[in-house]
Amino acid sequence: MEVVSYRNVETFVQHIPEVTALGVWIKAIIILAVISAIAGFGTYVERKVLAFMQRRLGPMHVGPYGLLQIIADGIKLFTKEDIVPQNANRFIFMVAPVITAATAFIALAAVPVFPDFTIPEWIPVIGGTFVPSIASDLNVGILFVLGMMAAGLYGPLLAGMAQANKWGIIGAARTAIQFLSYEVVTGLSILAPIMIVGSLSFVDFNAAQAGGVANWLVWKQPVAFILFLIAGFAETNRTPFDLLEHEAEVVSGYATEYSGMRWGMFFIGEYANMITISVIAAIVFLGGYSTEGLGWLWIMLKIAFFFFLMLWVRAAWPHVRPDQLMWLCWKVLMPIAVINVVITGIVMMV
Amino acid sequence: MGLEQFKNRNVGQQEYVLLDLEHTPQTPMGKFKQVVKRTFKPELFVGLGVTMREMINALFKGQMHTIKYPFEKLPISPRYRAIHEMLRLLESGHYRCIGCGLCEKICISNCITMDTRYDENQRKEVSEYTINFGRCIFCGYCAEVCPELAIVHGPRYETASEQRASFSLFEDMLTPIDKLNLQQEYDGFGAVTPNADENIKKTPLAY
Amino acid sequence: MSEVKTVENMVSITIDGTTYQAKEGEYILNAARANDVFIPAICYLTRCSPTLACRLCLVEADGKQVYACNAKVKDGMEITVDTPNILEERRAIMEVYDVNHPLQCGVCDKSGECELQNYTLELAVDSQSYAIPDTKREVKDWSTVLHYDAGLCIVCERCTTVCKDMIGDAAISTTKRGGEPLDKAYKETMPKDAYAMWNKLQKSIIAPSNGTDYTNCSDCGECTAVCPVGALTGRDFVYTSNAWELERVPATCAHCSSGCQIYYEKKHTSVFDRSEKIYRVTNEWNYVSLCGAGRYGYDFENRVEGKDEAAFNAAVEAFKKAETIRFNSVITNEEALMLQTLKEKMGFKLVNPDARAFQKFLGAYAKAAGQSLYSYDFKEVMVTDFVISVGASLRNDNPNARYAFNNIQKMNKGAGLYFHPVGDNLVPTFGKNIEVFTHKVGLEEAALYLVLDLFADKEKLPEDVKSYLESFKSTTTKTVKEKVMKEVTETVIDEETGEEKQVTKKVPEMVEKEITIEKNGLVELLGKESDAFDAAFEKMMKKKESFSMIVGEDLYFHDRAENIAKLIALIEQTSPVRVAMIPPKTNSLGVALICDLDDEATGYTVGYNENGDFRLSALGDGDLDMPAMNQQEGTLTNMHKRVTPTNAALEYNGYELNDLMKVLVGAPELTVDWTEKLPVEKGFRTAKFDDLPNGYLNDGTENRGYALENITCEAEAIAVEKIDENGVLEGEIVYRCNPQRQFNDFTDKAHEIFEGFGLYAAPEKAKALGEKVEIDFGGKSITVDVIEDERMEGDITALADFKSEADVYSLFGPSRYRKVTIRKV
Amino acid sequence: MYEAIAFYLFSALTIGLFLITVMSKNVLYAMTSLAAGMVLISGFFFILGADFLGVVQLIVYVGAVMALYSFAMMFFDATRDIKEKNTPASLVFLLGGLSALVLVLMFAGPIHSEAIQALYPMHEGVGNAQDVGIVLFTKYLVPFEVAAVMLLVAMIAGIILAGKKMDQSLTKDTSVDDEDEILKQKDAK
Repeated sequence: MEVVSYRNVETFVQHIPEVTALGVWIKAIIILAVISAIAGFGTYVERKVLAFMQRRLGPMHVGPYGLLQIIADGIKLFTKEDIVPQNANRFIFMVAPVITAATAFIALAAVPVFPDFTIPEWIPVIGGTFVPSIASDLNVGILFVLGMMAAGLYGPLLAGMAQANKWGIIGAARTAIQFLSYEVVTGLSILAPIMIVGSLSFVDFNAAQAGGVANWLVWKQPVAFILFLIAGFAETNRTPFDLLEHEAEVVSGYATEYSGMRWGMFFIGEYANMITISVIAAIVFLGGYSTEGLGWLWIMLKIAFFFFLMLWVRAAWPHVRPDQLMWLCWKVLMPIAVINVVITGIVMMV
Repeated sequence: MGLEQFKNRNVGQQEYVLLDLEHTPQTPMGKFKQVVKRTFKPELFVGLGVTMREMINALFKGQMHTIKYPFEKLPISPRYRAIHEMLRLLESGHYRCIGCGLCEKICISNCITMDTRYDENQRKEVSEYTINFGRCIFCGYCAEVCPELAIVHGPRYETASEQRASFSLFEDMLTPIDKLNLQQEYDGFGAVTPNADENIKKTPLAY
Repeated sequence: MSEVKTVENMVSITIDGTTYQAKEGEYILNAARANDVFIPAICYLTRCSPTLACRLCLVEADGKQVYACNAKVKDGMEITVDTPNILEERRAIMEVYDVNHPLQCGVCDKSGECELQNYTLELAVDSQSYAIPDTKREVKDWSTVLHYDAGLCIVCERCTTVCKDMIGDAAISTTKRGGEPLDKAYKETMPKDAYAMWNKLQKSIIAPSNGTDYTNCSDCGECTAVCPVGALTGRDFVYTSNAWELERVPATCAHCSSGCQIYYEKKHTSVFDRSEKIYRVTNEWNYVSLCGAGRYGYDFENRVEGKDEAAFNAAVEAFKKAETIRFNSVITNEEALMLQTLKEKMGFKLVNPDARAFQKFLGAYAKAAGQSLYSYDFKEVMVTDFVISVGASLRNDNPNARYAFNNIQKMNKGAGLYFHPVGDNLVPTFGKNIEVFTHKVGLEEAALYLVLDLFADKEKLPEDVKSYLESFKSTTTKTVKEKVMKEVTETVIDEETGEEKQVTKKVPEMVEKEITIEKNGLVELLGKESDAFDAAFEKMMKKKESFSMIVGEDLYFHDRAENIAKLIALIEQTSPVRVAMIPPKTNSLGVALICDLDDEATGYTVGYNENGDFRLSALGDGDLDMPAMNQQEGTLTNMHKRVTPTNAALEYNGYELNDLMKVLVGAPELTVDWTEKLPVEKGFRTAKFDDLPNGYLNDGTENRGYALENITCEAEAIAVEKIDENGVLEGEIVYRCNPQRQFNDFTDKAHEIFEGFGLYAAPEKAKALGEKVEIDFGGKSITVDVIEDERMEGDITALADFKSEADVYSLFGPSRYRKVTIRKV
Repeated sequence: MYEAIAFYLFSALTIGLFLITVMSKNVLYAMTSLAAGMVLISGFFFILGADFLGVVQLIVYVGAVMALYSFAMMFFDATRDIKEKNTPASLVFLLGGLSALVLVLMFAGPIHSEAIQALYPMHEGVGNAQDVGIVLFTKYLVPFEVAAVMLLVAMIAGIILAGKKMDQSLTKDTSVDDEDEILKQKDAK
């Protein structure tokens, strides 16, 4: 499935004249490698930040300041026994984590993650290749990302249903409810900025906010920003909405029966999603990137801030009850989002 | 006894103080007001502030709580009951244990065993002394009962072992003779209390 | 024991307001103890005389302060245990005891079972009002087994009392210590009794009574048992274990036929060797006294690694082809019953010389007396006041018989007659009223006739006996040399001055005088002056009410055993003398009752602890290992006609006889399942082993197992024969007799018993014999060491029989005395 | 060339997956393959350059419709095969075959016709989201609004159906007074 998806990406990228297929390939590999690494590194950061907020040191022993902890974790995940429960639906059980990881990375295909650059000429074979910032600059980029994240639902869902475990199925049910519900809020909240910009392309969003902090959409659409953040937390299964794997209630939710690298794929998918949401929030609301100078550093900082925010919130806040979660979504956030859209429309009309 | 009485049978005066709870809103409007109130109260951000403050304190003001255990150790209370040590007499260097067997007797997990014999100086000599740490629950009775303050709880609290039944012999616990000058007088569990003199009846020792 | 609590001999007394029944003439302390009333006392021992050393037992009886150990109960006596004055005295006494008593209870062996500790706590002594400079008191080893720490001694004199009153050795006594005199001021300030007690305590210490550093005694260790503090202990036990660590296993001592109740006290051997080991043997010393073998002969267990299947199969094969089983009486009743079952089902011959002789003797006695067992047990003997011993080497054959003999002299103001060919210098020291007949070998009948003559109601005697007795009486005139003092005047020259002096002095002169005397030929025959004996006997018989006779092994191994048995029955029939017999070995009585024994071994022989073609042995040297007596459960029949249980103190991993039984003829699961099958018609009971108690009640009642029923049968008319003087042995005679503390191979195995195998002889005889001799029994001979026994007298030597491999029984045959030739080697 | 490869690949996969959907007795397989098929269908839209529709296909079918199916499937034991009861088989085959035939005919028609033309061709330089929007809000405004009203009605009806017993708690014991005891005490004060 992964392979198919990347061919997909490759196919439509051909329309963009200056981007060669090789460049896209390189970009895809970079995303895959770097985001995977960042996802791993994210766990280290998360542990460290949580530790600091509790005045602990966090991982310290593997490498300087515990920096190599991710390698240790990786070795552990790869070498652990891959257990498939006896009554599980073997194929689905094995394929489910791949769906999560794959959709998370596919979503990243339409997101500008790193600056574009040209590979120096002196490098053989690939020398001179232009590597774009976005692997696939779709004109419906935002919708594509949201759609792919929606498709990511199938990972946990199938995992939960396939593993013949009651905690798994409860976790899966929670996943389905939470993702579906908050997808509505995500879509509606981002609709208002889309109306203002009039495009679904990230590049257009970036262009619309160029010219300084004052032009950031967050000032025009603060409500949408907050709604998007809240929904983003829910979609990435972060505290205070981490009900899918809440161990005090459902052991480990849809991941209960998973071990080793299969569990690791869920993990990577989750972290990739966190990065995706951070990127969208940064581009849509906080002005995105600038191609000149240190512009890319700025967006990195913005992404890092959102990532940090997720950890910060985890350290500070308790999580909500499932019924509160649904109540918040349908009775509070969705109406506000609708109202926000209406108001935005009215303002635009006038 | 009625159910209510039964439930409250251990309650005593029933002087409960109700916490300052809000009324549960009954009307939709009330509920909405509550939501608004809660939404715009900065409580959540206070929480964020607290964690951020702690992080700053930890990172920049040196208030990190973590003790890097195998490399750093907290000082333990003298009353802490860790691995036993056998002390020596400071003057002569002879071990204090007289082999009275009281520790063996009082040990509630039966982990102390000793062999004694009549030695050439017509004294009771401890020829072998073991504590089975697989069984020891570190209750401290042995140190407390010891009339000679010979067996005490030392500061070594790392008791993890690869074997279930690890035990230690007399020589393991005895202060090495060359480290006699480092031997600390024990002031923990079972040691003579500072006000011991006030608590005992004195007998005239005329001769 | 005339212990029947009839209304007549009971009186009622009141102690602290509660009324109790007590035996008339009993000491208050004993009455209180029997009724579970606590009166503190350190120095008093129930069966011994009061020493008044501790004075703690002070009570108020009918308004007067008396010592409970020393004052007898009277009907209606009102006793108060605690009065303010008495409490003050007691506390002062306890404080005095604690003066200079080392406070190193931690290392003391007695700690945890120390009476000084207990009483100090009981009387709440928490401060000390008295003080005196201490004197150095040495730690000494008195013998191979006794260890005395004088520093701990409180001179309660229990040790000396028990040694004198119970054991009869009187080997230790109080002596001067040379302590500081008490401060005069104390006399005014201290309570009276406490001062007196302290005064005595400060001056004395215990020491061997022979003036040397070493005791000359039977090494029974009873003094260590009674010692309330840690002063007297077994040498081997010193500082090896605390009292509380030891697990007590109640058992019956299996060395001699006394079958004393003992506790094996055991714990693990060491930190590294967790197998259990017996550390010491203790006893209920108020009610039973042990001998050296019982106390120190405990480590005879047969340590076996596991079940040796090959040996077991070989044993089964051996049984299948065997004709005879040879065994001795160191087995339990259950094992005896198994052997008897084997005989019934497989037709073996059972050969056991000691039990066979006893069985025959008992059978002859039963026929004549009309009862299956002898009349008295040794507890009953102990309360009589006149005791006769015939045919028993009291010192060696059975310690309990000896203790009874001695105790009668000491406690009951008793008298005793001791008939035995082998001279013994201990028995006369038991009391003043003891006549010792060192008669010729083979004249045991004469001794019994003398008893008949002395005690029998002449009216009841058959005519022929009566006339036979008369035939010994004669009246003769005898020339007696009398000492007369005569004055003689001499002229003496003073050597210094040269003066002559007339000196008058009295010089004894022998004057011959003729007197007429009645002469008893029997007494003369037994080697004593008839007239002197008559005078002594008259004195002995004063105020005597109850009579008992101890009968020993010599009589069972006697050519004329049957006649002797009849004579004994006749004595019981016609006189107030009641008889108690000493079974030759541990369980001879049980074996004699249970087994149907044969005289001679034939064919292939299986030996159980005895020689044989195939040897089952609990000694560890046989073809198949068997459990020793401290490793097995079962019952023993002791000389008190009691079936007493014994328990396994140590674990045994090998096969036991019951396993063989299972294969051979079928058997129940456990050895002790045989207990209830013991033959009821022989006086046993159908009692389960687990239901048998093993202990004493507070009043000394023996609550152990059950007493055999003495089954009465029709008595035949007793026709006794005359004395057979042809059986008298002259010349070099050897007596089959074990040294003290040795009874069998098991005592020999024990490491604290040092008496060796050999020929025991009186010191002079031993010197004459040299170090090693060959004894020729006419055909067979044996070469042994000569061992000196200071307590023996005369020319007869004693050959030990405890080593089964030496097979001494077969050398002697049906007699205990043999005429032999002894050659120096 | 890429389009051709992608097209045939996607076609094969889509048909295969839908076959699994129809044939499999296991709900989990059926659902998974259906969802995967939907994803692949969106691929066709992308090949055709209809990015917006592709994404909509993803969001609507994969993200919403199929997820709703999966909700229903939570109530089954997903690990067990389903016992199908398709009798009479001949009828099922007949009807199934007929409708398939009709569909094939319907979609095969344009192959032999030159008459089919895009009424509203894509505008150069304008994103297809705008193109779709323009068509929807001009030509198909009325059907669009009607569809919207219908969805609204369905939604309201759904809420009413679901909300009938919403004030009753399933977990709370109704036999006990359902008011908050502590709060009642406090109110009394």
